Amino acid sequence: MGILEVKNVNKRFGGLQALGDVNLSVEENSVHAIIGPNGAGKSTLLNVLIGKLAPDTGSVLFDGQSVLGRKPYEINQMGISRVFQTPEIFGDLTVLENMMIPIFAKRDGAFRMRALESSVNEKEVLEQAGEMLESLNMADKRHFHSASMSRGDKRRLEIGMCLAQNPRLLLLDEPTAGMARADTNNTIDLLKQIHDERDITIAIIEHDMHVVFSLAQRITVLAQGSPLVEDTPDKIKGHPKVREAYLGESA
Amino acid sequence: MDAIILQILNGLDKGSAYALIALGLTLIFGTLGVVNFAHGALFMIGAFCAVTLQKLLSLSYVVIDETKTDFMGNPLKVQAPYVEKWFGPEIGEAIINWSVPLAILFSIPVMLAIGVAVERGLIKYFYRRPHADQILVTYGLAIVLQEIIKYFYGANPIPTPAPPAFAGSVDLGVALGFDPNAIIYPSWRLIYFAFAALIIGGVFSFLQFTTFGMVVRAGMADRETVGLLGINIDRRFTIMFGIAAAVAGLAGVMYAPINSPNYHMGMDFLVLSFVVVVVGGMGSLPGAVLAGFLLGILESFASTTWATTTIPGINQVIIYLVAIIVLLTRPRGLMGRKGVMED
Amino acid sequence: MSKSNLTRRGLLKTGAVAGSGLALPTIFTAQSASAFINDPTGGTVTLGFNVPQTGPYADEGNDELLAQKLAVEHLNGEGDGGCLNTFSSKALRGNGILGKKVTFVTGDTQTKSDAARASAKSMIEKDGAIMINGGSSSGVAVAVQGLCHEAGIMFMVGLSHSNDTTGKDRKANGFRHFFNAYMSGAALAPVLAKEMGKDRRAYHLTADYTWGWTQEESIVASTEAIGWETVNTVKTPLASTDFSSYIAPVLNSGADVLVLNHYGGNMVNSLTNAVQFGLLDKQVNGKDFKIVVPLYSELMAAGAGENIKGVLGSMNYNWQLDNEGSKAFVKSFGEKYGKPPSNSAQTCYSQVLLYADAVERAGSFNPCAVGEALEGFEFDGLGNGPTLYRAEDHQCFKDVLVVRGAQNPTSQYDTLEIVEVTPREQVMYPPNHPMFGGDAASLGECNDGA
Amino acid sequence: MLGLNGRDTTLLVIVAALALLAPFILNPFPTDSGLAQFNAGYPDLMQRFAIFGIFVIGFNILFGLTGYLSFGHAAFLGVGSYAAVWIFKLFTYNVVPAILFSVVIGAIFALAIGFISLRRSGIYFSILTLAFAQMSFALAYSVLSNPKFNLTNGETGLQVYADDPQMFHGDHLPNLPHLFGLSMRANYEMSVGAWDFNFNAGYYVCAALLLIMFYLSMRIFRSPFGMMLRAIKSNQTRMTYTGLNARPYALAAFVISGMYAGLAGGLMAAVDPLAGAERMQWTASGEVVLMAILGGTGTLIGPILGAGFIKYFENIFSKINDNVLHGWFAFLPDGLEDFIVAILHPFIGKGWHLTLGILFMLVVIFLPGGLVEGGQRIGRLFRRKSGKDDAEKATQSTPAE
Repeated sequence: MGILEVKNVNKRFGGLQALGDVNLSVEENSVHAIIGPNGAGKSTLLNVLIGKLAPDTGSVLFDGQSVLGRKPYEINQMGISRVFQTPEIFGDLTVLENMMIPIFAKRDGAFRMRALESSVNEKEVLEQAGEMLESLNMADKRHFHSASMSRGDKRRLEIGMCLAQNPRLLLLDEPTAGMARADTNNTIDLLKQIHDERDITIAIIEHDMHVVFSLAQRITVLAQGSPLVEDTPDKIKGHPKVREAYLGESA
Repeated sequence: MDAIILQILNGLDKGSAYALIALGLTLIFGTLGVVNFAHGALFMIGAFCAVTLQKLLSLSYVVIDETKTDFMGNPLKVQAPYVEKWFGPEIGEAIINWSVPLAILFSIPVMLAIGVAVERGLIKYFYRRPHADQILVTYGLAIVLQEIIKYFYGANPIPTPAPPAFAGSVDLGVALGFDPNAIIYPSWRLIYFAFAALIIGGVFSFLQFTTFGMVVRAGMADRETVGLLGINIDRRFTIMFGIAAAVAGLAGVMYAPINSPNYHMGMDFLVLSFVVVVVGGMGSLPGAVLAGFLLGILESFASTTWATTTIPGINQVIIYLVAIIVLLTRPRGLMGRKGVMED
Repeated sequence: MSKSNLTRRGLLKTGAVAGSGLALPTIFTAQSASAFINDPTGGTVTLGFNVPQTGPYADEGNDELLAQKLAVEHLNGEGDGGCLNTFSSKALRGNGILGKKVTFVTGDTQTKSDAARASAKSMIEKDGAIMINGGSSSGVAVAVQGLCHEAGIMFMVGLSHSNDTTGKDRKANGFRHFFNAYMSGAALAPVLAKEMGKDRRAYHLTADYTWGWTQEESIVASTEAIGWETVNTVKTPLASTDFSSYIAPVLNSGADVLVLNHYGGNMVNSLTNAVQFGLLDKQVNGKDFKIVVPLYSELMAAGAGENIKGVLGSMNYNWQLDNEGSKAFVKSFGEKYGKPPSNSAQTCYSQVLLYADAVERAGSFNPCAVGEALEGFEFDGLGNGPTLYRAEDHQCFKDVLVVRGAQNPTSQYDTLEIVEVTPREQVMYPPNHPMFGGDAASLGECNDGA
Repeated sequence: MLGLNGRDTTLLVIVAALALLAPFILNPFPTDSGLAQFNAGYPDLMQRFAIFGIFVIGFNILFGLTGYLSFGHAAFLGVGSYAAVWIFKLFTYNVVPAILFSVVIGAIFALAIGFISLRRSGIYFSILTLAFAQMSFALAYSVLSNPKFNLTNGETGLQVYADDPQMFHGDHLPNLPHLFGLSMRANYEMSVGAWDFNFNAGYYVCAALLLIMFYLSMRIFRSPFGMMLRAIKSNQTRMTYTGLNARPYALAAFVISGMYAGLAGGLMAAVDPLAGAERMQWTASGEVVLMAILGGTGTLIGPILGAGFIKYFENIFSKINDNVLHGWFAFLPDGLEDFIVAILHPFIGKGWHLTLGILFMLVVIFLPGGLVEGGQRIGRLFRRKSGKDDAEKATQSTPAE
């Protein structure tokens, strides 16, 4: 049994079957990619996984517990972190503050009034945040206004913010979309490094085959809302159905 | 039954003013993304276009009437309008009496000019500023506009009657088979409703059927993309601001005979029209119109003796109560789009 | 740091501190050479004119201010002296008050209780005003009257028509020259009976705040006394701008008279709306439909324009009044400002003169002495005819005017014509009248701020 | 000091010095000079500066940090005033219970209104708060002042009457609000040469509370809680997906700012025992929004400057009249004097609104960050002159101050 189990999930929008009988199992500590042509239902599936959309039928289990009906922040507190297509960071805050918030969230839970303590006195949190920035090679940018950084740096920061919470599952939604090649490669390296260093499961939704084949250990191909095949990258590359449905067009 | 029909008429009438102002607010908001707190002031300036034209047409020379005395005991100075001298008493008087309808023609270029001037001179620098800054600057503008009007016209309301032909009321009840006097309704208010319907229809068909309107609608949906197509959307938006100002101005001109204009009438409408826009849903033109009429009608019914004895004070809070209920049941108002002004 | 008592201005203190039982540093005790607050020690005396300068009543406030300035001129011996020549008391000699030149400060009430109190406080605390005058609503009048009583300053109430001002909210430091809702009812009723008959059915629209209620109560009482029936009384929100939904049901209610207990912009709009609905053209119960506006002002008449023709109401004063005082006042006001004075202007003008006169007669600026001089004061020659400032409630009693919108005005200034001058005996009432707080109402102790 | 860093301590000390020395600072002109018109150091206005300072500091905790623009905050100020006056009427003129009760009532109202309104964001939230406040105003003005159930005394305003119970009122106590016997109106006037300075008990009570409230808001700004509030403004999506529940944070900020407003309302009643419905009107809510934006939203000191700015203009400019102008320009030749007075006439006295409107526009056009930015620019100019150019710092973000 995988850490994330999607069973018989169906989702319709009006007349459109966005997801049809999706079954998916993500193994613990694996890197699992979900690919598929535009409109295949990747984003819908992701939104179901993080609690933004409720499926019509089916179940989604994380570590044996259902995520359905939970609020996004509760799902995060279960150990799932999400990286967005366009980096979602706290643009008005400094890089350091950005890094402190997830650490607070991990330590204090979804809500805790600490209105009269001083953030500067939170030595432990500051230390952790500092270490995280160090490992991201961003220590020198800690007082930068995060909105003013490059997209690659924002992405790096966002991933760092997720990792600061020690999630068990990291969901990435096209993490390299719109990035220059150099930034893309940096991101790939970063993700590889993360996977090597930590006990973490990574599920990634991606368009860019270069990214997928550099990272993934297993790949699920989605087409018209249903999983077409699930296999290792090598097998997927040669799979005729996949070529037909997906790679053939975009190769 | 007759009471219900009367209140529906009242509601449509109030709703017409709300809808026209809300329509302009939504146009400005939807196209320019600007929260315009000066929109009530534009409505007020429209009403004062009517006042100004009436004053201009009744510009007078003085005739001394030796038979009467004024308050100081001096011979009375009688004001005789020039138009009556030039065109004869009857035509002259008719021209003065018809100053409000004439003011429609007068106000369109004036309001367009004011709108364009305000947009080019001020608003355009605030497109990329936070909404809070837009509120502050347009609120400041509203104060300045109304103080200018106050400086020239004083604070007291100025009677601006409708032409005598429309001054009275018509007995609608007789035509519908009720007793005489059952449904009496002022003619000018009926005209106001028809006029509002015409303007609303005009704005919608303009947006629907002209290329200009299509570009603007596309711009409302996605400004950047339209800009990328090499279309000069800014100039069109300037014109849109002028049109929105003109719509508010026309609403004001026609409103002048209903209630005598005063310099702060814009502020009286400002908050209500924002409530109307939001209840309708930010950025939705049909929503603004629908909410305008809906709130107008509800307000009228809440003012009936029946309603106020059932729930004391309901007439004072109905609009806000409805706004709360609508916003809690429909997160983005009646017809709002997602993501507009939600952050 | 030296402590001097020579230039003490704008000092507001309460003597109660001293007796508080708390060991206070001496600096908090009254350090006083004079016995009362803001005692003018130099060659001038400062009056505070607190009138609405912004908001819907700004024009009314402006009229008050013009009159107050004129009064100051006359007090200082400038201009033609106005009513100083006709006033029955001859204490004023045109050399200021008690020989001190009169100066004034102005403030903006915004027709809001809070703002009015802030403005009055600033005059008292900063400018050292010894008397506050002006205002154009009862809410403001009651609020400022309370403040002046607490502070120990005289308040000459401006335009305030609510019974409460000299009723349940009466204060020893405040005097009202304006008439009130009860008097309007008492003056109007006989005229209404004469003009419209005793068999009428009235429909009231009432502004939903305290003044509106007291007026409705007064008018209902006095019209029912002449045999009228009250069909309905409907409260309208103060913020209303459009009264169509309140006017529309009137015609089908069986009423044949509409009473508009509205003031200012409310009245202009409700009357305009009523005329639009053609009420005045209709016949109900076989009688011509009529509208009554119990409280009129010149500015309301101007705002309502043609619509006031034939509509009855009451007024505190009108420049067309034919007496010596009125003529003198109209002449000097007209010469200075080119228009006849409004009734709010006359009210404030008279009050400034009356205050000054009372100081002269008392020989002191002490508000308690001034109050004593004003209590029970009988006079004539300020435009209203013989007038009494009653000691028990500080209400002024004088003739009340019943007016009507003129059919053929010759100019913008005679849009209202006087129908009747109701003698003051007819509008008198006992000080403990139930509409005026009954026996519980009390002026309280006079406070001189010491 | 006090759990603050160096810069914040300096700021607090400056504010404390300004508050304590306000009677001197605000009265720079000799009492009998023409410019005395510009003196603001009289008790009522000083009290207003402090009270509106508190109000806007609280508002800024909500608006400046979370970005939620409440258009109904005056309602909390209004209920705070009513609560305090009711304590005066029923129990005692001592201001301590009155102020405490007004804070509690402010909190309860804020909790109820905030709980509902925070279900929506952006302008929908603004309109919800506006609707609640307008309903409160309308009800207070008329329905809740009917003779049978007179909670607010309507237009006239709630005040203390001689026949009110005042259960714990002793004969030896002042017949006005007092702090354990010290009347809020107690005033000491000091004359130094041509100057007069007012030291007023009511003002110092307000000023002391202003300092405490300012200090608390500083702590909130610098706390993890404050960081969460800024996170709400910055990116709610990221906040939720970081495992944080934004709603209770926003609600807490809303309630805190409601308590500040309740406190301000209680103080207004404490220095002047009357509670009027107008202070709940939308214009009053709008005024606090303007104060915050004008001063500099999200900064610590800005909103207080904004409050001072607006109150100063309201109280000082509205009192300048033509006579005063003639007094000032009397030294000029007659024709010129009249000309200048005629030019200035529209902007003073009854025209003070016009001046304020123009200033709003000028500030927001030329100082996008509000008055605080003006101060910063002057500061930068000064620093550049003195040769210390810290360009590298400019690229970094400076935390809100």
